[in-house]
Amino acid sequence: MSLNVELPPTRTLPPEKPLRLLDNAGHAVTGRDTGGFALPELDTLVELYRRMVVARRFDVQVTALTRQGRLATYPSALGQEACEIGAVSALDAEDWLFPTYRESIALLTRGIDPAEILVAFRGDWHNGYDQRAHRTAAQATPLATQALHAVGLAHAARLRHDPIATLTFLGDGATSEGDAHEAFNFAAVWQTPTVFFVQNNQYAISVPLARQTRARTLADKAVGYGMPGYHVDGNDVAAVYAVTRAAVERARAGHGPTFIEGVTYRVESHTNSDDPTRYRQAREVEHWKRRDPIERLEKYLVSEGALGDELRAEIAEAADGLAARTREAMSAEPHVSPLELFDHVYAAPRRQLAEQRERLAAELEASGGVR
Amino acid sequence: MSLNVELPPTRTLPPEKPLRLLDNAGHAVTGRDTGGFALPELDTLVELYRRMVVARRFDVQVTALTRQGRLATYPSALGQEACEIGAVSALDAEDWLFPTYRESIALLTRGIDPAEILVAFRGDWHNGYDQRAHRTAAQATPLATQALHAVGLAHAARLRHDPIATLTFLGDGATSEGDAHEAFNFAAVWQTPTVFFVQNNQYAISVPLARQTRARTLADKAVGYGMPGYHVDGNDVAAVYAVTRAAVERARAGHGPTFIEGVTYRVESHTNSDDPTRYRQAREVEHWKRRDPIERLEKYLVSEGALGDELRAEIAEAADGLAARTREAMSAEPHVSPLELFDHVYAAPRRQLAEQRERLAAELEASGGVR
Amino acid sequence: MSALAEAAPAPEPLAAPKPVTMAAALNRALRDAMAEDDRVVVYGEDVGPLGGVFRVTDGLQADFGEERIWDSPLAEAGIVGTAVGMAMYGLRPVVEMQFDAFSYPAFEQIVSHVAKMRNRTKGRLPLPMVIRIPCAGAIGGVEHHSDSSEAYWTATPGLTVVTPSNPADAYSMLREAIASDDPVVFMEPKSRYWAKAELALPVETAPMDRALVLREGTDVTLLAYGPTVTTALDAATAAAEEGLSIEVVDLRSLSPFDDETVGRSVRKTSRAAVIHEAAQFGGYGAEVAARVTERNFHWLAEPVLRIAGFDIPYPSPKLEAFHLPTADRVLQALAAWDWDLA
Amino acid sequence: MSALAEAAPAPEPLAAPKPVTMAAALNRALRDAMAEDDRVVVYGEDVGPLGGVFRVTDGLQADFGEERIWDSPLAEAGIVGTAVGMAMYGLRPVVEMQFDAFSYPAFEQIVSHVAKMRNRTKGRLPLPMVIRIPCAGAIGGVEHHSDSSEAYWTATPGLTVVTPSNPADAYSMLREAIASDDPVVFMEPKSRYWAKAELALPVETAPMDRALVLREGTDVTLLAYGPTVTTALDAATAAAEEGLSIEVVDLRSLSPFDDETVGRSVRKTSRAAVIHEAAQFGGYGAEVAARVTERNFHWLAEPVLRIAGFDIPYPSPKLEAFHLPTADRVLQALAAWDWDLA
Ligand SMILES: Cc1ncc(C[n+]2csc(CCOP(=O)(O)OP(=O)(O)O)c2C)c(N)n1
Ligand SMILES: Cc1ncc(C[n+]2csc(CCOP(=O)(O)OP(=O)(O)O)c2C)c(N)n1
Ligand SMILES: [Mg+2]
Ligand SMILES: [Mg+2]
Repeated sequence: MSLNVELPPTRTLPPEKPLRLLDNAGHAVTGRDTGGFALPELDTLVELYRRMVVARRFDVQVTALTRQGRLATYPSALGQEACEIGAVSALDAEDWLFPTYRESIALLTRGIDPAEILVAFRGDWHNGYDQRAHRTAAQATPLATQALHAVGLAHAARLRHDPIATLTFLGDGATSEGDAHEAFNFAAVWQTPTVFFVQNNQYAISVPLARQTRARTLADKAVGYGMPGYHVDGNDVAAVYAVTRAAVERARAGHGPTFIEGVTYRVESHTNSDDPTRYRQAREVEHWKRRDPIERLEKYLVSEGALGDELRAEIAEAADGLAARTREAMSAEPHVSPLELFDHVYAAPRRQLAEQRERLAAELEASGGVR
Repeated sequence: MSLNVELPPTRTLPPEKPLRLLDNAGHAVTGRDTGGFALPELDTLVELYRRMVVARRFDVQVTALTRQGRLATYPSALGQEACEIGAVSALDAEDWLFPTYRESIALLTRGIDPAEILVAFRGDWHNGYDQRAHRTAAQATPLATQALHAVGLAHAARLRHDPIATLTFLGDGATSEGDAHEAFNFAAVWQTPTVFFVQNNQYAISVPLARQTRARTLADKAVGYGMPGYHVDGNDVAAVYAVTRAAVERARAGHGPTFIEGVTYRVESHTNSDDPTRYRQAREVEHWKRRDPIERLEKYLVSEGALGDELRAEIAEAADGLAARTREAMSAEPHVSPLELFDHVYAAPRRQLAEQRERLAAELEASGGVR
Repeated sequence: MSALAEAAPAPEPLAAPKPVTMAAALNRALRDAMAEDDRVVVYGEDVGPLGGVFRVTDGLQADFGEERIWDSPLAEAGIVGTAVGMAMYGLRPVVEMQFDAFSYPAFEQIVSHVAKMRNRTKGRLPLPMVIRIPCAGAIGGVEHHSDSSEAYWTATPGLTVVTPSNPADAYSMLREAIASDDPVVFMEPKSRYWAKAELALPVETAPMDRALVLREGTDVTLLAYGPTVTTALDAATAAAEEGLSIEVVDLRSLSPFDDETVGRSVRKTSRAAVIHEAAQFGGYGAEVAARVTERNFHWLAEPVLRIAGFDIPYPSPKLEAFHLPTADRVLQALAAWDWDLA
Repeated sequence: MSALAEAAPAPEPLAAPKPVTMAAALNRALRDAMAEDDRVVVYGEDVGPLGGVFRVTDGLQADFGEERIWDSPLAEAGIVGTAVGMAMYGLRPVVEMQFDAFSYPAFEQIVSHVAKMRNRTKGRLPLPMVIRIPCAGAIGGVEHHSDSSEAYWTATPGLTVVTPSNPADAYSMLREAIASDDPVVFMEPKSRYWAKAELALPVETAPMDRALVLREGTDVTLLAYGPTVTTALDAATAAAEEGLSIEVVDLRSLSPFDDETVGRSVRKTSRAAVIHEAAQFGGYGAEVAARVTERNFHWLAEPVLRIAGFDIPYPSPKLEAFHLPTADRVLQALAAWDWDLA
């Protein structure tokens, strides 16, 4: 799964038409619009398809569980599978991922256990997986802040001569934050091995892209940092994968950061507590549903004879299995232990926390552990 | 003093060669490098020359006074006169200016009294002039923060249907701050009548431009905000004036913000307490001194017969007069009244401040007013 | 509040009392302020068509248009920084930070400019603006959605910091904050947004710089604000059953602090405690305890107690109940005093 | 401090005592830490060839090269945010904020990430890093160069906040801060950078979480930190001439607070005052006063006094002398107590 595309010199603007390798009808694109990138091999595409189907099943399942009150909140990535799965699949195990709240399905692809991913959204603790083991930071909530972490970690790896890359996701809205700018700039000046993957899903909660930027494409920003920028059809997993993979390899080879904008759409509400009917038309949602990233790849694979009934059934079974495991995990009583509140605040023990811990312990004892 | 240049569409990058109307030998430039801008009229250039000479005299005088201990600190603008005077001269009286600590000479050109400008640097109070009367904000210290004020005020004026522009200066270093990014973006999205004038004087204190950005030009950033960007020879006051004037008119006409980078050099130390020998070569300073903005215009004016001995003497006299007035003002004992410390914290009176004021008053009475 | 009192009559001055949530009261306050004063503009993230994530600006854009209330780009320093410029020009911006923790990117603008502009310019440039912050926790929010940020603002000279605990105050104090020539950090307790009171709006309660005795008592003074006022009232009710008479003071204004009202209560009861959600260490309760003690030391039978969150980052939803001060915990804390000494 | 004690021998272990400024001691601490531990990297604005605006990093780039110490772009959130990433990878970044007020753009990174990462990840991702902040005033600096920001950091659970008052502590505490597995906000009093002490470096003083009694006394405990320690010592000397015996405690660690050392002193003297430059309202002194009172109420003859800056933005150079607590003002404040009651 390796690609070798020469990335263009830095002082050019990306074409306004998003780069794509598969069109919405599932046909392979040739010529200019491919930006010199080649369609990934068929087995890569099948694997991407499998991951997307499983991811969507998971996403839909978690949304349902959230509606049932099993989770405190859940930001769905429905419709954004090509970006999330395509980009993350371009990473190797030793690369680091810096996700946001939106990227639960990317974490799944990264091999993290569903129950561990959902610890945060269920409200058991702020984060539930082992960052180091998975080389995946906690899902960030304060927008754009994680992009700087991605740059810092990449620079540290570089100082250590470890040839790894870091990839951070950002939303279209998050690009407006000062931290995004500082991250782009630090990465470019330090030439850190970092890939900025901006999922332009058209909205920041209720605020549409036009109120977020006047740039023709978000990828136009890259040139202002002296960094290559790609404007990619974010519902074409082949393009997302190919471009991200090239960027990751470029990063690892010491050629610095890359900015990728994936143009996609948030089909679901922002989170379960959002009401998108207040700010967008059903028509618009329908329009985007017709550009579904999974269907697009499916059409191609079918036309290539790479997706038969057997494989389809196998994938469906895997997806159902995951959904069932997720349901199960979410119906088990969560493990929360109140006294752990004091355990991870400082490395150095603090008397004042020990005192407070004792107070809570006494309270719990008196009340039988409930509040 | 009005120009009418059609500004280019937003999605282009500025030429890498800075736009200039006068070359370093004082010859008028023709052809491509002028970007379609015309050399200002001769009387305009003479006035710009006069302002620059006076400004430099002031700057040199204040640096000398600071060395003598008359001021707490002074950030000199020596060598940057073309940017500061050229840009500010493009404003009308009703436009608002948002300067930094570096722009004392711009304030002078704006008609603010030297003694009032220097209140802050002498340490008498944080600011000494009437912002509203001069339509000039206090000189900002926290980098890039004032750019947002300039955008906000511009937007307010627009909401009020007042056809004014705002201009904010920024340093090359300040462009790295998150606030700069947010200001550029808000201005572009809201289409506020704002001109961002970045004085790229090659250093942020000791840090050279190459450690600040990897962009080929700072003006490259503009396209990422969907705003026109100009890369201008900042030691050519004719170019600075012409481009800024066009941007100001564009702003007033409701066509939104413009980004201008003036390429110049900070000839003096960062402030009097800086030691530039630690981080740059005398050779480099000499190189830039040979590209002096005043000498360049002088050569042109002389070659055009617009600068004779009489005018020269008259300008020198004006400059000397100003320097003398400045010396005088700085040798007078400053007016500071300790009890005023409590007067301007809140509009609504606070008992706790009244109590503290009384305590200080009693102390002062006991000590005869000294500490 | 004289400016407010003189203001044009509000749309429905003679409405009969009906149940009004704090969110609705705030919405009405914005609406009335916008109607009466065209210098008032409202912006922030999602305040337009969505009406804010807490619906405080619901319907306002439909009624006032995009020139009076609009969605800004997603950048808090940008929001506050542009508001500084707007206020300099004479507008009265009311901006929303979506949650306490999302005001932090605006920290520099708030501390270095909003708080200081009047001082810097010797009063020549007042900065009338309101920064609305849905504050504190107890809403089952994931990380960063339940911080208490008041200690940061109250430690900053130049800011006025107020917080209502009920719909009537929410209306009246927000009107007063908008009418103020000083910048005001207006903290809205998220957990109280949907609590109702019988109310006929508009209403004018006490001036926003005054603390109010909400329940009289003789043995203990409980000082609370924002979300903990209910906790204090609940504790007082429970204590009454056990024969302990608790006076509950709603501080309302965190900066300035109403030394007079609080001092009067404390000198009467000789025992005081302050309750807040934020961590105890360095929290606003420290200022309350310190100044109440300073000014009333010889009237105090016991040290001023602080009943607060633990000294830990705000916990996840499943654990917040263990962290937050409850009426029970308040009563337990009071029991620690040596009551025989009284 | 065991890691430090076991560390490789420093370059000149047997140096004879000589006058060392705090700036030089800090420089040496960075140098020794960098020499001993290649995970230590230093960056910020102007820390490279210039050696920092206060020369604390003087010469380090020449000796350690650009891979260990370098100038970053000018963006404080960027500096702290990238340091978070570096610490996640196992480095030990030491970053410099040029002045307190210029740490404010990094506020969100510090409060929402530096302080919380360990907690968020249940200890799986410790964040060993040091944020150096040249702090406070009294240097004739123009606006924004003399803020005191400690109240913001101490109100934030998850941060360790320390401040040395002299060159020996500066060395020892900075070494300990760098060796710590917790993120440390290290506040360096600007006005003390050039004050000298006779010192042979390296030196190991008391652990950084302990307060130290610098001068013994029986009548009053003065609690000071950073720049006000000298003020307290001066006040004690002056008071001694008038027969008043003042004990001076250098808090050193602002978070955690050394309740034990302070409590012992206060119970002995029964009178305490805390001195700081920052405004009194909401300042760190509130926490000191509140907790000292809480824990020692029945030993106190008088309320804990706070001798602090006025509740105003830090003034301009010509006026700062009127704002800052001086030894005289300390003595005057103590006189307000009713000494007959003792
Ligand atoms: C600093 C900060 N400000 C505000 C928020 C509240 N908030 C959470 S998600 C969101 C919208 C983000 O939009 P975008 O970046 O486009 O990402 P998306 O949710 O569309 O994936 C906002 C405003 C936040 N989390 N952090
Ligand atoms: C937010 C902030 N960080 C740091 C500083 C300290 N500082 C003052 S001037 C300066 C360099 C600014 O460089 P540049 O923007 O290029 O402007 P110049 O001084 O060259 O005019 C620095 C780092 C500051 N004033 N504000
Ligand atoms: Mg989005
Ligand atoms: Mg510069």
